[in-house]
Amino acid sequence: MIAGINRLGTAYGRLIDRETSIAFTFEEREYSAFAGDCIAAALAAADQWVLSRSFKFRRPRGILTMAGQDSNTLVQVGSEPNVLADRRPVTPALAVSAQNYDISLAVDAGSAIGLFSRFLPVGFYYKAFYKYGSWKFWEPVIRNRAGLGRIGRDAPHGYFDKQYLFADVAIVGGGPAGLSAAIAAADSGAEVVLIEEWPILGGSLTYSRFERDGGRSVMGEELAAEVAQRANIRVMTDATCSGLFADNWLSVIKGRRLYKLRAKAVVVASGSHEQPAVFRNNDLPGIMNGTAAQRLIRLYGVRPGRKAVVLAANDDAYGVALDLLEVGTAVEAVADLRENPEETARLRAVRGRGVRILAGHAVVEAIPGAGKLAIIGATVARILAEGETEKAAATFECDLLCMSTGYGPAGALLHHAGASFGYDQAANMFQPTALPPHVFAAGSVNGTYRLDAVMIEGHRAGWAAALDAGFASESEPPPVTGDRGARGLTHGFPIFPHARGSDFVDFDEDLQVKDLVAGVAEGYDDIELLKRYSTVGMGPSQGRHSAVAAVRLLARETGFDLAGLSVTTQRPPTVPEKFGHLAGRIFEPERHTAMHHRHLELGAQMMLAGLWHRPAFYGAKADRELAIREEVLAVRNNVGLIDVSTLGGLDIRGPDAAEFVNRLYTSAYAKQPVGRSRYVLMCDQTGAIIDDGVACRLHEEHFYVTATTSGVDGVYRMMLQSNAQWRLDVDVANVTAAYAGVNLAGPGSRDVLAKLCHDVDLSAAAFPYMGTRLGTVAGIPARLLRVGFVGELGYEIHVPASQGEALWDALMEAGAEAGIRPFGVEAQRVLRLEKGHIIIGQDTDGLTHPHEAGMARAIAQNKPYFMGGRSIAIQAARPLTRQLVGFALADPEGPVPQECHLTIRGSDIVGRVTSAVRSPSLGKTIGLAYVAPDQAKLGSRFDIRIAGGAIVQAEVVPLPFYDPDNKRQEM
Amino acid sequence: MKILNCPLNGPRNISEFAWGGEVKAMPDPVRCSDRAWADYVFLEANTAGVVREWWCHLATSYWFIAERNTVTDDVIRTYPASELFAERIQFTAPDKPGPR
Amino acid sequence: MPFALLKYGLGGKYPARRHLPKAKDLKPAYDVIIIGAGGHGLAAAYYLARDWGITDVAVLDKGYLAGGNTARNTAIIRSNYLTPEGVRFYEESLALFRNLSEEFDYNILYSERGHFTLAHTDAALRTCRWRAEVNKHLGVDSELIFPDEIARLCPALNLSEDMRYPILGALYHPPGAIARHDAVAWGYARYAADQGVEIHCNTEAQGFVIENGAVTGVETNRGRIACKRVLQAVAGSSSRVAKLAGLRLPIRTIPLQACVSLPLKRFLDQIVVSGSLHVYVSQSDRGELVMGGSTDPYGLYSTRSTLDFKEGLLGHMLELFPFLADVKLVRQWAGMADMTPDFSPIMGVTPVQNYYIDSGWGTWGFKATPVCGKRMAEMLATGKTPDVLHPFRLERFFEFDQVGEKGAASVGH
Amino acid sequence: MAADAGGTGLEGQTRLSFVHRKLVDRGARFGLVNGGLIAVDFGDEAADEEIARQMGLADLSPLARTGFKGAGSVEWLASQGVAIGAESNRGYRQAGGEVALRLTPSEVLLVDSLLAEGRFIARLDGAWSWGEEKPRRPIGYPVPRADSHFWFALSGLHAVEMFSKICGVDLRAHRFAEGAIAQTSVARMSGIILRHDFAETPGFYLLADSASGDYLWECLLDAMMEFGGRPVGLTALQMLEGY
Repeated sequence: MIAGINRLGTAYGRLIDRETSIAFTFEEREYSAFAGDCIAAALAAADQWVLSRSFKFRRPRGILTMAGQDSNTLVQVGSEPNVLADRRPVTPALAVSAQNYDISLAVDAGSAIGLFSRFLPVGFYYKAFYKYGSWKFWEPVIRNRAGLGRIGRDAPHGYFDKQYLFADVAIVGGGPAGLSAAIAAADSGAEVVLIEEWPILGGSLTYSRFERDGGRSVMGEELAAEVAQRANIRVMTDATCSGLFADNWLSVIKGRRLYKLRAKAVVVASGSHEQPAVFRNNDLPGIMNGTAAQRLIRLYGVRPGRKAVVLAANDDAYGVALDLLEVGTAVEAVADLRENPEETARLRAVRGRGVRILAGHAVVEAIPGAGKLAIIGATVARILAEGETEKAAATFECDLLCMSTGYGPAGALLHHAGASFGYDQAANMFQPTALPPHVFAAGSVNGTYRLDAVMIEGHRAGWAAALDAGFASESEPPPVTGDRGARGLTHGFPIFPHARGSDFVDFDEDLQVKDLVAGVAEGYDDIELLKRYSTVGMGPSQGRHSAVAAVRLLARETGFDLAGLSVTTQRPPTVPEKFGHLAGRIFEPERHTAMHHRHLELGAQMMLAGLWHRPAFYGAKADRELAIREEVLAVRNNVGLIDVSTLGGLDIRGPDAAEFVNRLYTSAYAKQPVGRSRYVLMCDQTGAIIDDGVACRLHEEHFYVTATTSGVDGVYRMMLQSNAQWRLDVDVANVTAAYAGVNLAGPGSRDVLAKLCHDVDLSAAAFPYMGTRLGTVAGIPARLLRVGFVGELGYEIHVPASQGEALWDALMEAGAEAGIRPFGVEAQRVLRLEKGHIIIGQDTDGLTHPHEAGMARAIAQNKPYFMGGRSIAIQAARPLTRQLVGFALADPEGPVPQECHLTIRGSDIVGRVTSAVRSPSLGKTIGLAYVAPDQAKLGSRFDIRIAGGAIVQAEVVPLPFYDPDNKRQEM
Repeated sequence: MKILNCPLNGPRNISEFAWGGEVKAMPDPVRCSDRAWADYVFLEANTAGVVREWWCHLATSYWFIAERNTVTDDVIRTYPASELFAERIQFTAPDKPGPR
Repeated sequence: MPFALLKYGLGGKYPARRHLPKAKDLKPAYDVIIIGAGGHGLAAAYYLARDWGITDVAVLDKGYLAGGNTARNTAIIRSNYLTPEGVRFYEESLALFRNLSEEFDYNILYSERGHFTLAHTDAALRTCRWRAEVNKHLGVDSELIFPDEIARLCPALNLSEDMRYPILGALYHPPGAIARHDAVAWGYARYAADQGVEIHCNTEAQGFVIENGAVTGVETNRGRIACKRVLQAVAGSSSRVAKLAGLRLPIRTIPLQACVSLPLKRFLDQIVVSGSLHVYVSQSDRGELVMGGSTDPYGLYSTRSTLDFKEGLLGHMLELFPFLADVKLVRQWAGMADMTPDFSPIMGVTPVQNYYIDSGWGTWGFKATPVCGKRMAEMLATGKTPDVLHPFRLERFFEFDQVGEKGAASVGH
Repeated sequence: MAADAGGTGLEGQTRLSFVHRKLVDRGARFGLVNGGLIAVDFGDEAADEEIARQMGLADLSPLARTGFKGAGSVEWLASQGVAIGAESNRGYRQAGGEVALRLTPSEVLLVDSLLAEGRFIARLDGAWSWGEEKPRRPIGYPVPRADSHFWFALSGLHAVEMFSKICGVDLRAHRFAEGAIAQTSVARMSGIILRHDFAETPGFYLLADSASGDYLWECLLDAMMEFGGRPVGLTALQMLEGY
């Protein structure tokens, strides 16, 4: 086990618990960490600085930000790819490995490509690999090198879920600004949710150096304590706000849960990102932001190096130097990009420790150790002009190079919300210039850096947010006055291009200065174009560290004024989100009929119909064809029972009920007698068929209308929308789920029903075909319909859903001696086809109008209006282009066409088969198909191309195929 | 997630609603020209700016009207359909049988 | 290493040449003005120059080059449509795509992956067979395949029967491909510019000069320009621009969102589309999963992102690929789609003389870029409607003669 | 009166819950209450009650309920002695413990009290008829709520937080007090949520598509897992109410 040789004394490392050691592995070697360590910190403590290799050139990479803001630390953890090693806590037996290398992390064959980097210019893949179709060869080569982490098909799907949260004021960021805002908002009486991505509150106060009143982190603890005292502040630590969406809808990730937080007002106090400088080999392990070194020291108690050089452009750099000295890291030199740095207390203190301070100097090159696995020195030279230095240079030995040359706002959430940003020439930073309503910003994200100003601004933002959310408080806190501390923090051009390159602007994408220069020269001189062409900012860190540098280079190359330019829009999420978080529990509603469990008990094979589960047929999968055939014959020759509960049911009641039905369906219903049913056909306003069913008139003012299983919800909604305009005196109720329904069908159905129904005269005379009655079946109140979908004597029986199973049991029992047989959707499809009935959506498509479908008879003339009527009339007046016909195959023994096999004439497609089956009742192959109008007359023949391309000939025959004069259903 | 203020149910996430498209005036289905009818059936103003459109609260199947800016997605106002459609609409039969 | 790269590497200071032209001043008049410097507009300019020698052309765009839907789409290319009209049209597009890299001397990274349209219901299965039969009839490589075959060709898919919506089959279309969408537009722009076509970005059309029924000029934020012919190719803004010419269109503008994951090692070669689950996904050469779904639930002229889009999409992604739960999404974005009633585009003449329209692309304009550019160029040059475009005329809606592509569009990729 | 569920004895023509099989699987003991077969407990009334105080899910589907909608409904119900306030999306407790849920200005859903006598509901169902007079006086129309919607009760200190995992409406007591109704989406299904405390114990009624009962039952159990929630019987709720 490798121990933490770089671990500091107990005065450091506020996140770690030295009482609890945890063993984990990296690259199959065992390491020990303390509870609270992140992977990168534990490895750094053990002097393991290289974490992974880069995307394009496979260069070794290590800690850059220590804040999960860069892609250098992406590692593989077990089956999970692309984990941020500088944020993921170490847990027992964690198996960590580096990413993106071929042989070993230390020696990578692939990295040789770095030597050829001059041959891989920006957009190189556009410039080659395609001649004579060679891309087919090169693409796999490139694809196999690309990508970062690995995913295996055996990777587990853990338990993720979601929760809704509500707040008057949401505050993102638990640093001095956010804490001040939370206190102010809470004191106005608002319910506050405070979101902090780190395990502890305090933000920069937890690691950075603030000499204010002698203390450094005390202030953070004081603020945190004040927050804790307030009952109306909910603090969420270890929680990351990944997006800010319309109407202040925030996505917050904590653990395995995605919170969806709705806030009336939001304060964004997300702070800033320290920006690296650009020089040769600026990506070597051992080169990190000053704040990264400070986090290592203060949060994890890890010494970031033994000998350091500090690259400075602000006073914070001297704070870093002092911190390094404090923990025994020798500071060889401070190279300060500024010609005359201000003589601050810190600078004097650093000089006082005998550190060489080279004003007006830059680091022009970092000297790599063996295999570029570490930095062994830094070459420093005097600055001549922007981005240019003297030839003469001094090299300092070091294993650590800290960069403190400037900051940029962590403004992603403000971007999501639609804030605009502009370049502040005085501060050399992009800063928010306009915020959307109900969104506030405070602290360094808003360009305010001086601690006391930050807290004043935070306090005021919290107060203003509460006010915006409707919580007034007596006293208006003062705005920030005077210096906000943004000036003199950020250098205007911390970029020192090197003739030999490796001066990386974008670490994710291995982009060097020359790549961006070339991109601009090639004409991609809009920042968006440059981004897309060079891919700058498109990597895992989404340009947090490269966007501003890219704009600076663009401005220099084009001569455009920086003030006129913008950084590319930052889109959600602010940090990568797991698919599992976004998916959560995956709610997929499903519907069961009252008889569902009986079907399962009877061995039904279930199929989906919209959200419903329906029996396709009863019996083993293997016996499908036989089962369907026997179910069909049972209905034809005896009696069968099918669950039709999923059919839509709509109660339309009121004085205008008949008028309403008239306007929605194509036929005429005004004169329909009570106790009778009629077929209904519905078309949309374009004249296309969209639904059908039957309308039973149960009362002068009451129609019970059925609709298709998948259509009913849309039909219901459309009915309500129609009447919201028509204002007819009618009420519509969707009672689909309230009624369980069965169709008791077959010559034996009357006898079976007679055993259970004693209050309705079932004789053909008293209760004829298309009649409808109210009665009781097995003591259950029922709506009885004589309908003919399957073409036999039959009764649809609709009863309250809570008694559906009882009805089913009673009918099965009553039918037992007659040999009743349950049948499924497949048999019903065959039965209805034998009767020539169409199924909407199968025998019609999105454009079929009634005349094409041979439904002209269902169109009433002279109705003042019905939906789609005018469009149907217009189409009726035009020549038909296709017609749906019934057909039989000339060869009764030949292969059966399948649904959607084409009807062909010469080289033309004239239509398709919509339904076809070898009819058990007729012993021949029948079906429905669209053909050319001139092929539609009885007896004419047409060709169908079946599976394998063979052509079979079909003859147009009259419908229905079975029982042409409908005697059986009218028995 | 946008919030839409349902006149019946109050402010709710917009995922609770279905969009019904722009409110269109139907021409006289019997007497208008074929072209005018096709225009009504197929064409859209598709305005970039404030539009008047149908929305349905799914849990209650309640239809209402919203005035919304289709560029900013700001909802200006929502109100019951009865504000626009106060009167019973009556259709009159064709002058002579069948469509011309 | 290919010679081209040696040339770059040894050639010292590159680039060998500038790809995209420098901004110029507007001329007072052009023969043809194309509104919209996206893939379609630039392609039309390219073919006007290449096939018809018409180079007195200005392509105007209110933003940056190819910054609209060209920059936002997910770059899927296929011809497995439902209607014969659609199939013929997109098949011609594929043929053109295949040669673009050589033609441009610029790699568009055209990559044939095989395209799977999954069916989870027997209705979807029927539509897949219908498309397969129509495709095969017209010589397009498509086949209806079933789970055992799917498992063999795309082992990453979850073919379990316990799935809420089990996979019953798929329409398999081997030629289905992806390409670098930006490169396609840049390639067209580069050649067109070489031929003298002018590309003016940040130049917004704000009105049209129409004299006795014919367009004669364009009002822009940089002043008025006269012209003989105008082509509008502004997917996402079609109704807005058409309105400037006094036109109404059968279009609703609805956002279409997409997202990408962090780069992963290669594991998915195919393009997978599920209509019922509203998912489409492919893995880019960079290793990112590029994912999208159906259009937003309501109309909007905005490219804002939503959380609910991601929630729905990834929920369904994990049904298809349960092992991706720990994979991470890194960026989402949106484009604006022109949705038509029949899910087919609208191309050709308009009631305004010499004013041509290229619109209504719904969710699949990118895959039509070459053929649309080529044929619209032909129409501009000859004034005649090419047969392949005739079915897509605006007038079809007044003739109740729609081109029903809905069946191929439950999720349009 | 507990009875074996799977057996045939009690079903006959009695009303079955839409989640009957789920109750059986969970070891419910059933009773015949007002013509319906209902889970009275899950083996131990006292244990049920303790759970119900923390996080309980009870199925009340077989109990009586009905609904009326359309012009004149509210006025007619008032004439039948039902106390209904002017505000929609509110539940109004009746003297007998029944609740009238006013869903819209012209739609009311009525649910029985936990005593489950059913008389109140039965009287209303019996009272409505088309009548003979012409033109009819508007009195609304009955809707079969006992069958269109299942009826679950959720009780206990964790009920609000459990809901916040599957429902986007803020149901916290200070935003959603006793009697408040939300017709909204629950686990991507449309449902009716009524805040209905059981004496001091926070509680809700949830009514939604009866055909989706099996589905939502599992969603709720999944969401209440972290709170140690489980199904409880009618008796536990009656004990909470102090019946």
